[in-house]
Amino acid sequence: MAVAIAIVRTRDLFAVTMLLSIYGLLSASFFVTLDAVDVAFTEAAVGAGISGLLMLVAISMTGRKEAKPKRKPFIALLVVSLTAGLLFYGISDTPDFALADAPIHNHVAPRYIQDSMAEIGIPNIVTSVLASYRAFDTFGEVVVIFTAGMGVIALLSASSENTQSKKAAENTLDQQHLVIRVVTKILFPFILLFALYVQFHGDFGPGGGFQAGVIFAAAVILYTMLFGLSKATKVFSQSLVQFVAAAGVLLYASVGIATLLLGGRFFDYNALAQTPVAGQHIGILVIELGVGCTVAAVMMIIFFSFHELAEQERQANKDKNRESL
Amino acid sequence: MMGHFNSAVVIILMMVGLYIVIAQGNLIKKLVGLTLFQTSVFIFYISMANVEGGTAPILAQGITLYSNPLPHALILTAIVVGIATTAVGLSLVVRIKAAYGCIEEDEIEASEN
Amino acid sequence: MDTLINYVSGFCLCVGALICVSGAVGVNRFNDFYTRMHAASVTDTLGAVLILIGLMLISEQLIVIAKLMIILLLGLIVGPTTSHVLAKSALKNGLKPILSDKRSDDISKN
Amino acid sequence: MIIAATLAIFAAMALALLRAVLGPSLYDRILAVNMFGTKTVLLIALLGFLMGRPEFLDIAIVYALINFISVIGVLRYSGSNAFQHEDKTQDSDSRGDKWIP
Repeated sequence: MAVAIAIVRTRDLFAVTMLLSIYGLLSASFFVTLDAVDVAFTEAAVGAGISGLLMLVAISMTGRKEAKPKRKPFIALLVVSLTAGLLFYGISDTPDFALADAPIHNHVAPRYIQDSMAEIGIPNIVTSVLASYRAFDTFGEVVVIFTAGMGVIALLSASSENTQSKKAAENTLDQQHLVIRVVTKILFPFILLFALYVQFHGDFGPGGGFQAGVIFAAAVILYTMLFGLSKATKVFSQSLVQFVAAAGVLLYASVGIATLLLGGRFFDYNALAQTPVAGQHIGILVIELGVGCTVAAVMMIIFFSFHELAEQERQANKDKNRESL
Repeated sequence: MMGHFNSAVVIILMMVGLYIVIAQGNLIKKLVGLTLFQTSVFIFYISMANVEGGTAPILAQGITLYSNPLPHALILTAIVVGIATTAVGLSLVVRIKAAYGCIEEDEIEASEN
Repeated sequence: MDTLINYVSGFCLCVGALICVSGAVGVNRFNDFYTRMHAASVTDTLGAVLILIGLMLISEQLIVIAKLMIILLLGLIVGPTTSHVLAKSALKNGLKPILSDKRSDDISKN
Repeated sequence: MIIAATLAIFAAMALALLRAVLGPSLYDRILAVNMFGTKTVLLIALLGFLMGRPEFLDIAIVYALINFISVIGVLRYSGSNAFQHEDKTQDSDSRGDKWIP
């Protein structure tokens, strides 16, 4: 909370980003104390790492200082305090914190907790809710993520016509920092391996496609930051990444189609194999793979677009400085 | 009142986020405010799912009381969707900077007239 | 034997926690970035190692010990590296350490 | 013992937060974030033991990795020209932010 208030006060955007990253770390530890390990996992990877990084790249392109506000924010304060008053009035009707018989715990949750082992056969209930009971919702989320990636491409790639100067321009950290280059080379395969572990261990512990995708993308982002975009795109070329993003969504959808063809309902994995539990296993494995592919690819798309633009900007500034000298 | 302290924290966070979005002119700051608001909603859902004496919803032997898995699944996807939409917002900001040369709301309005 | 292990792990945890707190105090009390950085990085690594060893001693499952080991190795590799890069880029970007008068003249001449 | 260590970590986190909010130069803030990250790793490990389910150390591993990546990212982009440009035109709040080409 103190962090949030500090964010309002600070006008230096860089400091704001740092505070935002601390805020991400804090909220993730908050989720751990509230028993939401899967959520904490995602927040750890997303809130603390990727979102702060993206903000920072954007700030490096748009400038750091914020102008002094000219208007007096009385109206905003009025609106905010009015809303806060109404909400505080509203919470007196909500059930107490951590009450075991609150209405939310009596709706569908008991069924998930009691029957999911028999019906789905995997210990992580969050994964079984995510991938099996509410597979259609998750499909929607994956499509949203895919669309967001496409949106970023549409918005940022229009200006990247002058690409020939880019390759010479790549000013990478690796000439300057030997230590970090060696450490990154050591760590890189382990991060990828850990991402795969998270992907396929998601049935038994915290983890799954979303988290694994973000961690995989984080590893590639680390590599890109240190060795430059041109080296990273040798392996993960723009078209390959875009293809993988689309393939993930299609893989997810094709599971649904397959269940339809095999005589079940959409995303009814029981039809996939002889016994329902085996069918559920196959279905969850495949759609988690689809989710992982899409999330990793979209995160990479977003980061590559931002990185490319930032590098161009940097080069343009450098040229300008040289001319003025 | 002690029973509602989680809601109180959520409301304060939410209002701080709302205040940033309304009162600050800088577009990136507005996105930060939006992220704060978003996180307050996440905390609200997760705190609703918590059960006194319960544990994380991963089945293990000898444990009978678990917290509610449904909000966890919802928020898990919402976080990743949130970062994707934030990225779209940031790229919009970058394009605005390219088109107008600044990212302050007032200056953009001034340059339009 | 069990009580001995418990005592040793408790000792490790306590010392580690103490080191962490002292490092945090140092970060706030020192007046120069490089001394602050010294306080933070050294105590971070040592405190983390001690706390993780303390936890390792009282855990029973092998997988838990293995995971703690991974965290320990990661901490040992990553912590000093980040400190090194941070200090190096700070120096490169012109943040001068506060030195005694004679030395700081030398530095500024270079 | 574990509870005592957890409380100590909380205190250390609060102090690191103070440094991040006050921190005169950019690098002080990065340092504070890095320190906060390592403290969070320890906190998660300790909380796992406190709640009696120490299987969840995966989260702590993710933290250690992501912390590293984000610090490197911050350093990578903070040396960029946009910062230097701004520092020239406006009075910077610290002497540490000037980028020397």
